[in-house]
Amino acid sequence: MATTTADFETRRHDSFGLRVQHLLHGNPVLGPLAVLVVAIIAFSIVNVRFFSAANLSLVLLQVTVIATLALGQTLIILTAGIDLSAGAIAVFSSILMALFCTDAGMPAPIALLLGFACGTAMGALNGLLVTRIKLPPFIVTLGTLTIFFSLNAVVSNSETVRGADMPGLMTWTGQSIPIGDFRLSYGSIIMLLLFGFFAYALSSTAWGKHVYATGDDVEAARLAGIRTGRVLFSVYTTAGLLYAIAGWILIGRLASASPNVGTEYNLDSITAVVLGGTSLFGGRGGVIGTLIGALIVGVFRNGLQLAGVEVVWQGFAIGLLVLIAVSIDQWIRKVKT
Amino acid sequence: MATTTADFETRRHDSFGLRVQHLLHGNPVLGPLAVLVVAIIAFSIVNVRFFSAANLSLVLLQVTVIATLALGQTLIILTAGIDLSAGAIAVFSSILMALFCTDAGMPAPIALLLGFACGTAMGALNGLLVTRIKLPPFIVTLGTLTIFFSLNAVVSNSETVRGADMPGLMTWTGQSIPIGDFRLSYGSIIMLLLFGFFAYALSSTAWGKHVYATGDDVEAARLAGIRTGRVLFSVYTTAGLLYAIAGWILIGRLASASPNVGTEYNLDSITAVVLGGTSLFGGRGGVIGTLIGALIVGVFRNGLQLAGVEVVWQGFAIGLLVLIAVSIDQWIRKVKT
Amino acid sequence: MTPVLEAKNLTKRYGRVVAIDGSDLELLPGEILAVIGDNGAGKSSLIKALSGALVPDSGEIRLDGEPVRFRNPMDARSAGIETVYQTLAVAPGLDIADNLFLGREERRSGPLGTIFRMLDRKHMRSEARRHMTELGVGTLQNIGQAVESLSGGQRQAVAVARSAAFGSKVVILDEPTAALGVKEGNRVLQLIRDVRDRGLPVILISHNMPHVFEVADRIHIQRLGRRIAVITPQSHSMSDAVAIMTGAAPPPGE
Amino acid sequence: MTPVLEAKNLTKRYGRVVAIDGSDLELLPGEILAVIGDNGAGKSSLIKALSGALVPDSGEIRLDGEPVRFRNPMDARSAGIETVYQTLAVAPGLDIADNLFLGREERRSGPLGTIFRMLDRKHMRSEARRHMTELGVGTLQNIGQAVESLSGGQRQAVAVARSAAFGSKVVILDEPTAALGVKEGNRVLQLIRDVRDRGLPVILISHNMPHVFEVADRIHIQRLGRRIAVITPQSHSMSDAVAIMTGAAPPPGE
Amino acid sequence: RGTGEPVVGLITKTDTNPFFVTMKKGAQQAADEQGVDLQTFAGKVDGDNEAQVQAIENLISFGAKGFLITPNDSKAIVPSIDRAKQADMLVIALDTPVDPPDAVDATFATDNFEAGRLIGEWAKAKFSTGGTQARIAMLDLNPNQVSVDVQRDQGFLEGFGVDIGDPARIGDENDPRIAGHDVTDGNEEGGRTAMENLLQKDPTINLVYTINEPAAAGAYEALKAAGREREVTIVSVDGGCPGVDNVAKGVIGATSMQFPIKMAQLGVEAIAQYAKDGTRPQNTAGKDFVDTGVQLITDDPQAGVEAKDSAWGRQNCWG
Ligand SMILES: Nc1ncnc2c1ncn2[C@@H]1O[C@H](COP(=O)(O)OP(=O)(O)OP(=O)(O)O)[C@@H](O)[C@H]1O
Ligand SMILES: Nc1ncnc2c1ncn2[C@@H]1O[C@H](COP(=O)(O)OP(=O)(O)OP(=O)(O)O)[C@@H](O)[C@H]1O
Ligand SMILES: [Mg+2]
Ligand SMILES: [Mg+2]
Repeated sequence: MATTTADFETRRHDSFGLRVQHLLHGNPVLGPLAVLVVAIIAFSIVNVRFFSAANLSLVLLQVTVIATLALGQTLIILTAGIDLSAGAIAVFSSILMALFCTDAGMPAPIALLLGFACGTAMGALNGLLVTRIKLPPFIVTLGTLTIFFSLNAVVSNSETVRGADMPGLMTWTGQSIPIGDFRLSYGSIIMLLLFGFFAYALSSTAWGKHVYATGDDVEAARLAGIRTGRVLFSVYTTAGLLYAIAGWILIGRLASASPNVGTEYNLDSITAVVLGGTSLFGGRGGVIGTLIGALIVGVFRNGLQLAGVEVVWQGFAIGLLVLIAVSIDQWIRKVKT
Repeated sequence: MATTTADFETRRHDSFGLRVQHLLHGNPVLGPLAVLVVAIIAFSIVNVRFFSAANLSLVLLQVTVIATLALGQTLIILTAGIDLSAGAIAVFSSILMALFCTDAGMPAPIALLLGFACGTAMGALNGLLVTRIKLPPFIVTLGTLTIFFSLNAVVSNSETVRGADMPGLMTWTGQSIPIGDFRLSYGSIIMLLLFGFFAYALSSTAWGKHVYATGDDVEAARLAGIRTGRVLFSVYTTAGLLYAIAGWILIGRLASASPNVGTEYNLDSITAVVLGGTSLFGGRGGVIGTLIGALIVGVFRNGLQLAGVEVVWQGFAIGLLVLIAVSIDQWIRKVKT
Repeated sequence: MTPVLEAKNLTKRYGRVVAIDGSDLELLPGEILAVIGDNGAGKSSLIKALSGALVPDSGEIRLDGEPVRFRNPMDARSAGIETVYQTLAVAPGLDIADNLFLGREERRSGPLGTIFRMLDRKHMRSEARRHMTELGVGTLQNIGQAVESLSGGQRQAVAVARSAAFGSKVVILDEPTAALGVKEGNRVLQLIRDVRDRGLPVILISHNMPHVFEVADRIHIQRLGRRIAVITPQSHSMSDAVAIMTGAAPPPGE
Repeated sequence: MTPVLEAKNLTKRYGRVVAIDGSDLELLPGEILAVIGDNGAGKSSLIKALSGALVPDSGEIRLDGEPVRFRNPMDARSAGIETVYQTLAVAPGLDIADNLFLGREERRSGPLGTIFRMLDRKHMRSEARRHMTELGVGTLQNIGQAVESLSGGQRQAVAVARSAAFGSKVVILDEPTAALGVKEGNRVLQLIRDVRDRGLPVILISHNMPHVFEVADRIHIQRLGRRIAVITPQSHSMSDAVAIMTGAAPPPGE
Repeated sequence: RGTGEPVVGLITKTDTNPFFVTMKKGAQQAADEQGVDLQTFAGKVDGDNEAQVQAIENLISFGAKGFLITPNDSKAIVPSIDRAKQADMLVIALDTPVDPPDAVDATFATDNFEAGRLIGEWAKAKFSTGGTQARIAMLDLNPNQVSVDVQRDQGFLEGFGVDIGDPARIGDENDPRIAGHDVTDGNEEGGRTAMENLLQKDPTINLVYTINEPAAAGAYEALKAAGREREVTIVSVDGGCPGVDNVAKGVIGATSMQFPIKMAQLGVEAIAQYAKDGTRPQNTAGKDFVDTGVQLITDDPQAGVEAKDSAWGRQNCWG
């Protein structure tokens, strides 16, 4: 901290407990992180196989798509919005890029870029409706969700495009580098890089500050001279691109582009964001929390299956665990003030 | 208005346009209402069969369950919350009351009341988690949603209970009084009475004011001396009861209690609320708007089918129409200021 | 004379920030006690502790000599302590009458009120207009306007009118005249005197020294989170008070 | 002398409420123009129209004699008009430095700034502390505190510091000293004079007559949505001004 | 509208599954041939009973002659069907029977238990020739125990020679050869994730039953990623063209093909017939439904199990 004797003095007199408070105060991701660590420890005790490099790499692999979606979702939620069309954009983009390079016969890089462009355009459509016509994001994305899903069904004829029919670039995200028993897929690497990039952009660039200010109080931000419309538009557009990238990763993961996946993606991605400590009212939170939130869900899903919990009870357990996880986080926050 | 010459003077000088503005200003439901009327006229032109008493009564019948759910949802959204467990509570309550009077062999009135009590208790659980542990409503109801759905599957053994096996009281809501060609079901009557009751309670009782104040700014309401915790708890509990009543109406409608319905109920009920002009940020809106919102959705669904739109394109059209409906509403609001 | 309201050695920290640092306060029956101090001196925090809006980390509060614990503003309110917060604490979407009567709405007489619990909106509205006019706010064109669309001063008047109308034991006002015009400000000072004359003691936080010296019986000076002096308008001049408050002069008695 | 900023016959209605009713305003180069008026007289609405925060229903605004149309605050800001709103317009979750530099953040020098667009947080923080100290707000314990956790006066100081630091043509202040302490208030008056001495004209809305008469070159009196008089501290006394403002005396020249 | 042609409804579970898309195509073709007006409806998601109830209400109000339905909830749809029958409509269940089965005039369906049993028998024969002990992963549809899911699952286990306990329940077996159950939602992603998790639980799995071919494709990816795709046999049900291709490629060991086009055509024809002269269709002898047939497709035929190869499958597949 740039300053000062006052800071230093109060600090010197602090008890250990207070120092922990300050630590937590400065690092809101520690709450979710604590939950994640506890979950990992608990599942490792229940089933030793859980805490193996192979299984952990599996968990990372399983959350990659959701985490990428949740990254875009985080940006939108930070502006006090919500995106119900995240899953639809991802799936539709994946179908489009697959069809571009198969039916339309385009070279893979072009098909990929065109797919990204389509996702971006879908995000931009959301952004336009939110900023120009000033519709609430919930209803905008509810509308575009059904629109994109229908178009998706029409365009794809509800048929899966096989990865084997696509150029290797399309399914490249599914390949992985072994690091000992840990297998890190290119998709996961892309996802982690994106998280790093946006963690930086949000905390250390003017754009990031504007996103937070807009989400915090859009009227105040406007009066302070921020072009809130542009900020919102940039956020929805960026999110669209991120969803399209998630679509690409999805092709790698499934070795195919399927129009019928992704019905749960919206709720799952929002869950990851909220578990990561980002407020649905905007302006508070960040992407690192989201990554942890996505991992928490992945760990629960995988851990419960390994623990041999019956399928009907898994839903019950996940519901319960989500509640407990957020309660713990809440409890940690309480200590702070 | 209680006052005054000043009011009167400005009014006298108003042009016709300004008077329309004032009318709209005082009646925020006129926006959604206009959309509903336009939709009805449009569909009547496309297909004459649409504007028949028989078909309109069908539309009312088809929205009854969603509207009842959306009523509870409105209360919660007015407090700046959201309830993802609405559908799950309704379905689980319907299963419970069905099992009470079949497998458990209880007399129908007792089974019914016990079912209501269970729904109320589920709502109260949400309320407790929101007010005591201070978890965000989104995450609370996301957690209880999965919990209730799992319990539902476990308790019902995923089996449908036939209406024919239940006492008549359980399916009574499905019967209807013919008024000419118009067939008004008891379920719809209950729903309309509930709407009337809550419209009154929200606008003309202290409880209603406290709900609005809490949703508007919970901290300010607390400082103003409102026991916001109690208000929130009462809202979640009441919503639980309303969902259970919706569950009863559902039994009448389907002539059975099925554990597998209702996955779309949450989004549908929230859509109705938002189309009705209630703000997801709390404190603004009301239940009459919600009723209109639910009718808008019902009219679109039914009208599109009658217009012969193909299933794949119906989703597209509904998405588009939702966007247009809210845009029109937004446009009307804009005129106001 | 036992103080009506008394705080002893209150402390409140926010993380590393100390808002109240062992502060005392005494409010005697029937007096107007002004609380003055620099920005950030902890005045608002202190009165929030007295009104239940924040729970102090340590220290004691006594009402009529009895120790009390307020867990929330409702507790303090039912004990008769009515507060106008600096942030005003109004519900922006509700109208003036609704805000004025928030938490103690009036019902219709007869079965409409007792059974149907119907609010007496008409009466509340006319009362609201009366209160606002009493405060000199004559620019109000529409009594049914949402509070969020009021001007800054009009909004403040709503909050002040509420506390003056309903306090039964103690009235606390945190900078009630900050956004008010000259006329409206003077009306509020008059109102404060009226409340005192009704026998209720008043705590008034203000940065406006002429106002403070016009109405206060005693002046509590807050500095860096604690009370450093209590003076009276008779014993000290305005510039003495400002000097003590800003640390330019030592507090009396030290 | 062409006015720097000029408004002619501005009108703004909200439904049935008339906020500005054909009001004029002239701001001459290098002057401090005070705007006074009762609560709800339309002062804030008037300056919001000048700063792009609201679009008037009719009327004309001229900057340096040229008609301008501000569709949003950013337009006015890029034209060099810097405004402190009565509602302060701060982002509650961001810290002081972030708020101070909101919309014109400073980047690191070198490739970190140009390529990675990294903010120079350290410099912005130290600047922020300097500005706050300049305004006499010495009670600030943690410069990294979110603005929502600041005291009322501290928050106001943040907003004032921002406009003073960045105005390039006109500075508009809507009740900038309302929540400030005596010392802090005087510092802001000094700041206003400094800004004027830098050659920038200032519009100051205030209910504090001593402040107004201390710094204003001319005083614009707003009443019921329109300008009813322009006086100077030399031509009229405080009580004259208050009388005109409240309607107790006729405006001069009528 | 209003061509005067008799209205025939088709109500599918969803409108996104290729199976139902194919069914719709078949029905449309038959409708054109028969000169009837086909109105199509679908649930929003699998299990969406209410949308189907609404569809029936709409058809009643249209004055339709009859409809074909793949019920999302076999029991809960019955009261609505009763109402339709009171309105003199011919109601035919397609693919999925209703409960009780005689609530409809006829059912045109794959015998799903038989479909499961065929792949079970094939797997049993394959494992007994190979002489390896089977470790079975069961990739089912969803936790709701819907009839198709239950019948295929239980049919497979019966065919494989497992004591299935209650044939109406998935997961009540305690045969040690079963390594675990998980749900897939019948798509690639669910199939992959479920397979990954089951493999972690029991890395020795060597036989995978899947509810349908997309789930099988997902499961294969998981096996491939774990490097075990050669040692593990996947069986499935459906007979969609991508699935048959996967049989040819060795991704799927064997699949039971069903015939949605035939179902839809037979159904539309039956209603057209009924509209003409009021005749009602008859069930297959000995069954309470009209069996539209099921055919095992494999390129690795086993003695005693009748099968066709993938070349035949390619010619007869759907989608
Ligand atoms: N929630 C909070 N979190 C952190 N610090 C806080 C919080 N609330 C108050 N503070 C700090 O406590 C100190 C005292 O604040 P308080 O609002 O009591 O001051 P005040 O005397 O009322 O000032 P003013 O005259 O400006 O209203 C200030 O430094 C403020 O920044
Ligand atoms: N959004 C709005 N909707 C309706 N009325 C409004 C709105 N904004 C302002 N008004 C009304 O316009 C009038 C002028 O308000 P304005 O804020 O300009 O007053 P002001 O002179 O700044 O008062 P103060 O000194 O109290 O700040 C007031 O009567 C106010 O109620
Ligand atoms: Mg204060
Ligand atoms: Mg103002």
